[in-house]
Amino acid sequence: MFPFNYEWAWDMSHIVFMGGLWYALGIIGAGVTYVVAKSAWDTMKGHGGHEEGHH
Amino acid sequence: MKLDRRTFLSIGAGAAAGGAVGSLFTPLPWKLTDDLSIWSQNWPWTPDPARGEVTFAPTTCELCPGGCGVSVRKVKDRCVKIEGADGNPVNDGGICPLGSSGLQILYGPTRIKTPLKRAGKRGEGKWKPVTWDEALGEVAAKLSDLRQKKLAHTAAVYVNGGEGTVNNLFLRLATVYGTPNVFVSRTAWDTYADALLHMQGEYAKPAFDLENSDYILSFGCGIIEGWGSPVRMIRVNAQVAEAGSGKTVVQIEPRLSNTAAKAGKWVAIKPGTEAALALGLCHVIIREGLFNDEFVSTFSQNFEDWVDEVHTEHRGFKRAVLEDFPPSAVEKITGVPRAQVAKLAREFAAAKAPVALFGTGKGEEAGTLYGAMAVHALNALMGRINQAGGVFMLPPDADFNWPAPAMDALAQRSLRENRIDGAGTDRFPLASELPSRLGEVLADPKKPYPLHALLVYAADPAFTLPETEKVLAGLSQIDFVVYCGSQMNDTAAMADLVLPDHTCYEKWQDVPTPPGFARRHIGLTRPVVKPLFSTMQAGETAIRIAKAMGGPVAESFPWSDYIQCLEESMGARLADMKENGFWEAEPDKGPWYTAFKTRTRKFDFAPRIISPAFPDTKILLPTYEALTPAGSESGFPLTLIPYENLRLAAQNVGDTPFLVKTLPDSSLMNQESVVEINPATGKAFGLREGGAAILSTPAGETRVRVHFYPGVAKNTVALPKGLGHIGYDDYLAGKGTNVNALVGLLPDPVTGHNAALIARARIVPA
Amino acid sequence: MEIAAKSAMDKINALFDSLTPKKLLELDAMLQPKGVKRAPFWQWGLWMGFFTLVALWGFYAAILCWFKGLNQTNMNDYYGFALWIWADLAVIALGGGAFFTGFLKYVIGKEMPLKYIVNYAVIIGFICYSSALLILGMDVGQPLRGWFIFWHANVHSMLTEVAFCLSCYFGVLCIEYLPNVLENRQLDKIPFIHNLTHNFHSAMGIFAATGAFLSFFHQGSLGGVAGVMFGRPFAFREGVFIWPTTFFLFTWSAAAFGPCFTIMLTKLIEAITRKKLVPDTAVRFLAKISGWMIGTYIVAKIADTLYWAFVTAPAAGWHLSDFYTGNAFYGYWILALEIVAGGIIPAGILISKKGRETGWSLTLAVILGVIGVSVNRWVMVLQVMAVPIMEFDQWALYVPSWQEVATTILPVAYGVLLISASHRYLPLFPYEIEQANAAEHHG
Amino acid sequence: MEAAESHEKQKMYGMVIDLDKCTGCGACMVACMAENNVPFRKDETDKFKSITWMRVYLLSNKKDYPYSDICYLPRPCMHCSGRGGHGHSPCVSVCPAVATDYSHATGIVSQIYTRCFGCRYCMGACPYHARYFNWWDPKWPEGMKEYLSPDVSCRMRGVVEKCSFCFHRYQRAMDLAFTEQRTELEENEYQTSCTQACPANAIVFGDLNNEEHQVAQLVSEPPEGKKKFRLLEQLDTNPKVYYLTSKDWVLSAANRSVKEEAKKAESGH
Repeated sequence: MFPFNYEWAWDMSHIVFMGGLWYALGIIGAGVTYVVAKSAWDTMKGHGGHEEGHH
Repeated sequence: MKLDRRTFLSIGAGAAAGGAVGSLFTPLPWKLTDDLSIWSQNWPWTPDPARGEVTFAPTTCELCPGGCGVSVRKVKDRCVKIEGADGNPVNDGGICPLGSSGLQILYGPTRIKTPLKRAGKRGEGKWKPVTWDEALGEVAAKLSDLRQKKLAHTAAVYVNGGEGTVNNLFLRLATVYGTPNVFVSRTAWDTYADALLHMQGEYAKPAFDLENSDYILSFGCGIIEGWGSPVRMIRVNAQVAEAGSGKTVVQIEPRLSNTAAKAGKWVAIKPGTEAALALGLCHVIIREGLFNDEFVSTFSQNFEDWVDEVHTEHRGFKRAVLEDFPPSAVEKITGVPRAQVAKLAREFAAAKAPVALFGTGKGEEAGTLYGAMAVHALNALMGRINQAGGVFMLPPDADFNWPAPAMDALAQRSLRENRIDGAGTDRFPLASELPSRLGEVLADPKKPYPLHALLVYAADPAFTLPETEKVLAGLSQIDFVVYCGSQMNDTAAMADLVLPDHTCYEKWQDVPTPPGFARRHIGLTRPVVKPLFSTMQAGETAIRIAKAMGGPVAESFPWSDYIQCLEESMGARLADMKENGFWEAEPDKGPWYTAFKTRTRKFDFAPRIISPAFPDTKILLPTYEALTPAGSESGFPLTLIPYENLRLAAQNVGDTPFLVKTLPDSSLMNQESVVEINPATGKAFGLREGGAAILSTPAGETRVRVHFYPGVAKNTVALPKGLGHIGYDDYLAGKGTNVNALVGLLPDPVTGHNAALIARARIVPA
Repeated sequence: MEIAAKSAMDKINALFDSLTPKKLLELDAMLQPKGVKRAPFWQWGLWMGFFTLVALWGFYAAILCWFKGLNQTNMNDYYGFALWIWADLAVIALGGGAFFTGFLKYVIGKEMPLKYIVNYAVIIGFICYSSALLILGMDVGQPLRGWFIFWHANVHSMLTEVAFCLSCYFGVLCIEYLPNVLENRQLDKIPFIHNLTHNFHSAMGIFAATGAFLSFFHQGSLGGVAGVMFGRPFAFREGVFIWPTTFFLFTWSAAAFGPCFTIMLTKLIEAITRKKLVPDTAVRFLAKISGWMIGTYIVAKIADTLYWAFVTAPAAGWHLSDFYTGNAFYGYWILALEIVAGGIIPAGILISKKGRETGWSLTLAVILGVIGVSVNRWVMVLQVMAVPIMEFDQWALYVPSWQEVATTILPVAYGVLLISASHRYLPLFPYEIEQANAAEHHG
Repeated sequence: MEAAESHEKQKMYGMVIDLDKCTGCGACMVACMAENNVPFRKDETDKFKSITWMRVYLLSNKKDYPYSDICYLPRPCMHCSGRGGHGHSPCVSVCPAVATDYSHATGIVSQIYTRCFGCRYCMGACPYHARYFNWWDPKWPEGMKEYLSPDVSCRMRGVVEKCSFCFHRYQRAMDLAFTEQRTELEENEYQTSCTQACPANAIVFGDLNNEEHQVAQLVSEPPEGKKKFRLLEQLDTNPKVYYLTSKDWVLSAANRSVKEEAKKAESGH
């Protein structure tokens, strides 16, 4: 899973497969971080509150 | 800020969630995960065998009579593996499944670890450990007591064989003690030895030079199923499979056994009719003049008709077989097509070095004397005696030049008592002992006298004798049953007192020549490990019992201990035995004019017995006498035969856990024996593959599973032999059915020994 | 800080002091979405109680398997894969409605009318995938080392691909489900959570796209698991690059039949709650898509089966009859059940406008579809194990132990519980809320 | 796993089993169990759950008495090298955690018990049923643990195990060779437990790449009158266990592809 695992080899299969994996994880991770951060920011800006319904 | 419940709740929830997520950024959960997996890789309840220096120690396997040399691999002082000893003339590095699982006996729960005294009901399995002094003292006291009461003859001794020092120490004990009731497990080899005694005037064991034979004609012998020395026989059989070897095996057997399957030719025959076929072959060979003329005309007698001193005409062997056993008649008896009878005879006669073998299955049943004589006559006709690839004579391994036993009056008198089994009496004049009748005799209310004591060494009569129920009932009638051996087998389980022996990995002992082996070969067991438990070399036990009894009995055992006895008995041979693990000697290969010890120094085709037992002279002219098992054809339409193979140990040692594991589900299913039945017959009786059924014979009834096997004839059921133990441990006890419990005694009309394990049977779906 | 903590303590005490049945009912009402009708608490409680018991039974069986080992099952050396793996493949295929709906809504951009059903599709997916992971956790002989599949990954193994994509996509499902949870009336009042929900919604496209990408792969690799077993002529399929045809067939069938399951459960919950929760437009739209997907899938499936039966298998010396005769259970009927009853017929119904707009035929179609894909997964797991390969080998049949059955029912109970709770406390069905609010405005 | 390094003078251990010689005695099975600390249970009659690295199968010519015939076929792990001999055996290629691997140095398929987490995918993939799962914790009766060999670690519940061609014997032999500054092994230095035990010498073991070795010779030219075959060759598993038989019915009873050809031949006539 990591280059320091002994199974790891710098071959096509690893690069493609693990590449895809880390890419997906990256997107999800980044996405979540962004959402949480932005929400925190919005809250501090006093957005949100008790209004009903969504935008 | 105002902290109302809602906000509080949300903060709480937030904190919880945050904490959960946050902890992922600490090493804690990760370390825990790792530790857990490491724990799962080192579960304390999964053994981790200790390392240590690896050494190999030689000994001789004693788990069957095969006498294989083995090499035990040790780690420090633990035995971890048993392998065949390279270069040993018997098995040269090979080993059988029983032999290689020997450590499960050495270390296993079936070992008897200390002298035991019965604490519960007989056979209940409740024991009280006692010291050796107590145990030996009790045996000596009980036996001396009987002797004082002039009841020495009511104490019997049962051993597994007549050869080797330890067996003979027990036999000697019986003699000087003064009981005629000695029993020696009876095998086909003994019957063949009787045939040799009558036909060649010398009680000798047959030695078959199979390695150099090119045509092996086996009358039902389980050549690769444990007949003789298993590994040696498998090697002989493998020669046949060697590309371009001119060698062949012809198997005459009712069932497609492994041997039959591997043989060059399988001759399917009706159970128990082998003798007829042998004589049929003789017929063809004589009629077509294919026999060895030199041997027959010069070195044999009673081949032609003859006249005795009172001018009575007697049929010679020639006329007898020509008249009584034409292929047509043989076909009727055996079911072997006449053409095939003739063909077989011609092949046998045409072969360079043919030899005919006797003894069905593993040879554990005595068989008939005429059967053995017929087969030997076949060998004789072709002059196969003392010829390369033929049959030789070996004296029994009992030449120890021990001092003559000191016999006091008591012993001499009681020795003259009739044996309880009637052997040697007018009823069974040709038998020296009839162990197979033990069950019947003990169960007989009109028996001449009851047995008060029974001393068993290594044998397992409770399991191996026919009519198991009677045997067990009989054993429980005996006041004092002593078992001497290393494993808690069925007889041990029925005993009052158990005197544990070392295993062959813990003791010094001689191992007699393997049955049928081509040369005299005495093996040596050696302590590979120090005795693990409070056990005693059985020979030592015998000596100590004798000494404890004092008087003439003790005097007949002059040795300080067994080791001294062994050394003196083996004499010069011991050096070889210690160096190579065995001592060997070629059999007497002398020419025909020196070969025979009969009065006329000739081979006798129709020996006559001169004995008070026979008012008019008895002539043993080999013939076929039909064996008729009990039961009506209508009530019991099927024939039950046992089948044997190397995965089924059926003698005094039972299957180890490994061996039981190798049993296919066509032999054992859960706790039930599986019977083989021809598919057509099976369907006719409403059975289905794998289904449960009730198998009954006049002797008993048992629940079995069904396996459709086209290798058995129609209207025949085959039951694995070696299951149905009451002794041993949970890995063997109670699994399957003991064939002996289902077959009645089927005596040889001539000798009275059990001729075969055949019974009439009935089977219905359960 | 101390003050906060102290008052927190007081509040906790206060809460527990005041937690009377009456307060409990208040709390229950407070948590429900505004304006909607919900079953009385006791009724709902009974319902939940029953399924909790079922779940506990399953959990007990799971404990047995974990502590006593897999000897608790009727699996054996011939059936290394059995009921559990089938259940895994089945629920994941059925849960495929989630990714496919998400894919359509966020990636293809079919905002209308799918927004009415996407929440439900997501929660079903969430249940299916969490169940799958739970079952996998029981199925492996050494659960404590399960993570080796990630740490010591063998990238050539289809199972590795499954594990990675499965767990990643489960993460995505959590993200997709989370906003719906946070939309709970009370939680939504917390500003941060409100914003979080909002932002999640706006970013959902990215997640859905990633999820779809992952799903294509793990659905496929689940098919690959069977397809690459070149030692098993019944399962083995040729393919393109490293992927056997089963790879694509599995993805396709999940996308095709997943919506069937979503629709089926929608109909079910509507029947139970006796309410219209999803507008027909949404259901019919999904049904139509599903119909065409099944139609195209089944053509491909038939083509694949024919090629396998007449080219691939014979090349290895097998005849079709070797796979479907000579045993007590597996016959040609199973082929018919999967392809005709479970494929052609539902496809036909769903493609025809009349078929999907008639209540009973729609229901029939989605049920048949669900059966069809389940049978396919069964065949690709259990029949693979049953077929003898060595000439002298035998057919191996298997009946699951009660422990296996119980642990397989566990996810169903758990699903019912989660859906019931979500439906009670979350705005799971926007349509229902809209209706309710509309009614309010009228009143 | 990749066959990066060249195959020059790499060993490829394999077996040749002469079915004409095999008597079905079971010595190989027991010798294997004894050598490899294989556990056993009180009831081993459910053969679907009975661990036997070496299993002896029974073949039948399916004819009725007295024309019926049987033949035994011992089946160890075939140590497949897969299509093109690249080491992609059915099991190795599917193991998700690299708990089983193909050694290009010896051609032996290994199994790492502490790595295996028991997913059993390899068992599904192996057409020979050579792989066994530890459904129970291994247990030995009182005292019997004494005979367990330290050369082979005992397997815990929940992992897969199989025949290793007694790899520990290879390691011991190599260690010895190393101390004697040798890099090559004599043919007899490394033999499996079953080979050593077989009373019929029906099993021959050695390096298929070394024409000095008997296995290589038997494979390149089978003894007169005997045909050689491997199980399920047509599946491209590329097994390293060869069988010899002189009986045609055994060929077709053991081998489908042969059977197919036979069918074609028949229909041809």
